[in-house]
Amino acid sequence: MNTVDIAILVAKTLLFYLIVLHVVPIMVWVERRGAALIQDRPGPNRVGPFGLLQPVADFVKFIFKEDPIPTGANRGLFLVAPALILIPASLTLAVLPFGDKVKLFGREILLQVADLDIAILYVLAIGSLGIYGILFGGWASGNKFSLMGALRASSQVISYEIPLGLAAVGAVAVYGTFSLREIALAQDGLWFGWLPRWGIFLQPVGFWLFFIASFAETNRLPFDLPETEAELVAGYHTEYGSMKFGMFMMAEYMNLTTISGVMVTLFFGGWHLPFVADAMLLKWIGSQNLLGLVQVVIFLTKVAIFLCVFVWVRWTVPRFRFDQLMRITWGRLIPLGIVNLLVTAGVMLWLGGWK
Amino acid sequence: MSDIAAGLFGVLTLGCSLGVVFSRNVIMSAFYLILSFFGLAALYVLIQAPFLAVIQVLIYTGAIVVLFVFVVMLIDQDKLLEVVTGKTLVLTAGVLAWSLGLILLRALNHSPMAVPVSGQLPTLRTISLSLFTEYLWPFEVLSVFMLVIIVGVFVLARDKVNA
Amino acid sequence: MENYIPVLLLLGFAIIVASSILVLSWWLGPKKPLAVKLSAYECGVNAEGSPHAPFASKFYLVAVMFLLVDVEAAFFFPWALVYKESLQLGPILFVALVIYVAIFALGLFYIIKKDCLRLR
Amino acid sequence: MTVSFLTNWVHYLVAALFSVGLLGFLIRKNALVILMSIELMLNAVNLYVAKVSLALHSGAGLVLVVFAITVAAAEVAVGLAIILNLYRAKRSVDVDMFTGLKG
Repeated sequence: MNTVDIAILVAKTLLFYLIVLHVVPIMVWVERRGAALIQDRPGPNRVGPFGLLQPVADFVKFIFKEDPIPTGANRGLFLVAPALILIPASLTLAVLPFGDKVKLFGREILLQVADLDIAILYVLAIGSLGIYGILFGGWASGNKFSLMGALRASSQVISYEIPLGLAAVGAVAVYGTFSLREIALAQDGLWFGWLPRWGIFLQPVGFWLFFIASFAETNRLPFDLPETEAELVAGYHTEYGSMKFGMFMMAEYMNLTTISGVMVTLFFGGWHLPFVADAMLLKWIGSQNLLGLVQVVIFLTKVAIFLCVFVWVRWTVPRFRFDQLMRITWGRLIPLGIVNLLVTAGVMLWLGGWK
Repeated sequence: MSDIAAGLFGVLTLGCSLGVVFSRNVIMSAFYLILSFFGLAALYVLIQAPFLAVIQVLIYTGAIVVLFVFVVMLIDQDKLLEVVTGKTLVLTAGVLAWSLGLILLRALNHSPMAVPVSGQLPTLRTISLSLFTEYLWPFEVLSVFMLVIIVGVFVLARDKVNA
Repeated sequence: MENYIPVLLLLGFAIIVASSILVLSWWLGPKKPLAVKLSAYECGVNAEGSPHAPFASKFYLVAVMFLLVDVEAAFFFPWALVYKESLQLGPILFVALVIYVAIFALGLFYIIKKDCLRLR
Repeated sequence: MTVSFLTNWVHYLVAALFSVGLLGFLIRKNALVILMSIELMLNAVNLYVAKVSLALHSGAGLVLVVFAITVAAAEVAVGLAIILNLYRAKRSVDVDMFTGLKG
């Protein structure tokens, strides 16, 4: 490895990190305008055209606010907790395949931060670290409602990790690899000339499981028990103010982006256009590098669609009760995931391999 | 590059394990335990065992320590502040641990590591395949063991008042 | 192993971003602490009792059952990785899975049936 | 060989980590921290087993480590359940309090 390689690596990592970081302000705007749209009111429309600069105003306001540390708090953990939730949220995006590859400076550059051969496991493993931010944040606040919210939130997050993993196992069994890049590559083209080779057609139940579990993993409605305002003040981040609260919000949106990206890669063909094979697209566009750019745009568009679905669901569905929530995962989703796995294995055995 | 990373994560792991042992507050011990295990996972990557690294993060850092933290939070904090152990005990234990560490280091450094090796480094696939072919019976026995543990833990941990 | 260098870089960036936000927020915000402002917020009512009072062991049961089931579920990953190519070896991995799932399901059935998670 | 650069590093780390775990096991009175110290020792051994296994180009040690981690999870689950029960009985997690079996 020489300096150019390292420079490319640093630039690439920074670029993709910044892309995902910039999803946060966009999502803040989408969420607020989307809520307004669904509730039939205008929403933020004063700062900039269509209120587009509202997130900037929010950020400036956040950062100039006082951030008090409560007297009962454990100072060290109280300060570390938001970082503990933000860092895993940033780390998981490393394996998202934004596109195939481009040729620059005489090198082939993958449009992915790191092509790990254990990508799916990596996402699940690093994602499971996020709950420490919740647990320590709630505990260190020195507020019993925060602690209660933290315990609830983490019970929920850990319970839904299992169906999430089981859904991913189904996809892994079908494609025979952990690498998200290889899974995305396998979804190029069409079956029978009319059906896109997407994972959702191989694993419909797996997708459904993953979709439901991802709501719970990211603490979104209808699974936002940790933040039930009526019962728990505001959940585990009650005592957080200023940008420290903003960090919890940033982490939530980054997690949403990552999980949407994983969902798109596993079940919706990653960077591939439906009905158009990559080779055909390359013939139309003519340049590998331009194709790479187009692929990134396609991937981000699919992610954006999922993000909009998350917003849409948040403002239309009421929340579950805690016991209902636990019963859904332990009594329904986990058994369903196991049955899905068994059926997948049986069908693959019956067909004698998947070709 | 690898050496720098090894040094970095080695120091992280070791420093945090010292933190586990010497923190007065049990929750801080749990916090250091997380960092220590995370550093260990990075070291697994450095010795070319990424699968173990992921299992380490997924099970140790992501599940076992969560359980520790839950228990710490379920126990009243005032009950966790412990009486300081006597100075003589700490000193004796320190000497003991130190000398055992030296013996261990000597044993490790003198173990016959220079045996001729054959074949490729085991890959993720070969390990996985051997888990379900060569080690199939230990694996199935392990699942029965886990079943027993589930029942046992429930019997131990259920609320006797409500049950 | 070189694949992991970007992950290390990303970790570095994430730590820089997180700590700079914390420092900026502390540095730019006004600091006018008041006793009332710093007390625990419980909907405006004065806080009562210890914030770390012991809780129901319900949460412990959820966490411990998660730990055990998660450990069992983790074994599905290596299985899924090699299942497709092992089909040439005959149905050995399928049989392994069926036995494993049967025992796994027994544990899960026990958890649900005995109401280990105190859902009722 | 690709693993060689770490050979001695790992030895020092394993010895140190095991000793720290042992120290914690000996000097702490809190049952939770004692259990954590045991985990540290176990992890030191795991790391060494994995390293030796890779140095011998064999997958057996890696499978063993996976099994060991599984059993460790079970051990922690049972250990913490016992500690919680002791806490219910004595309202303390100090191991010096649990002298009920002393003759």
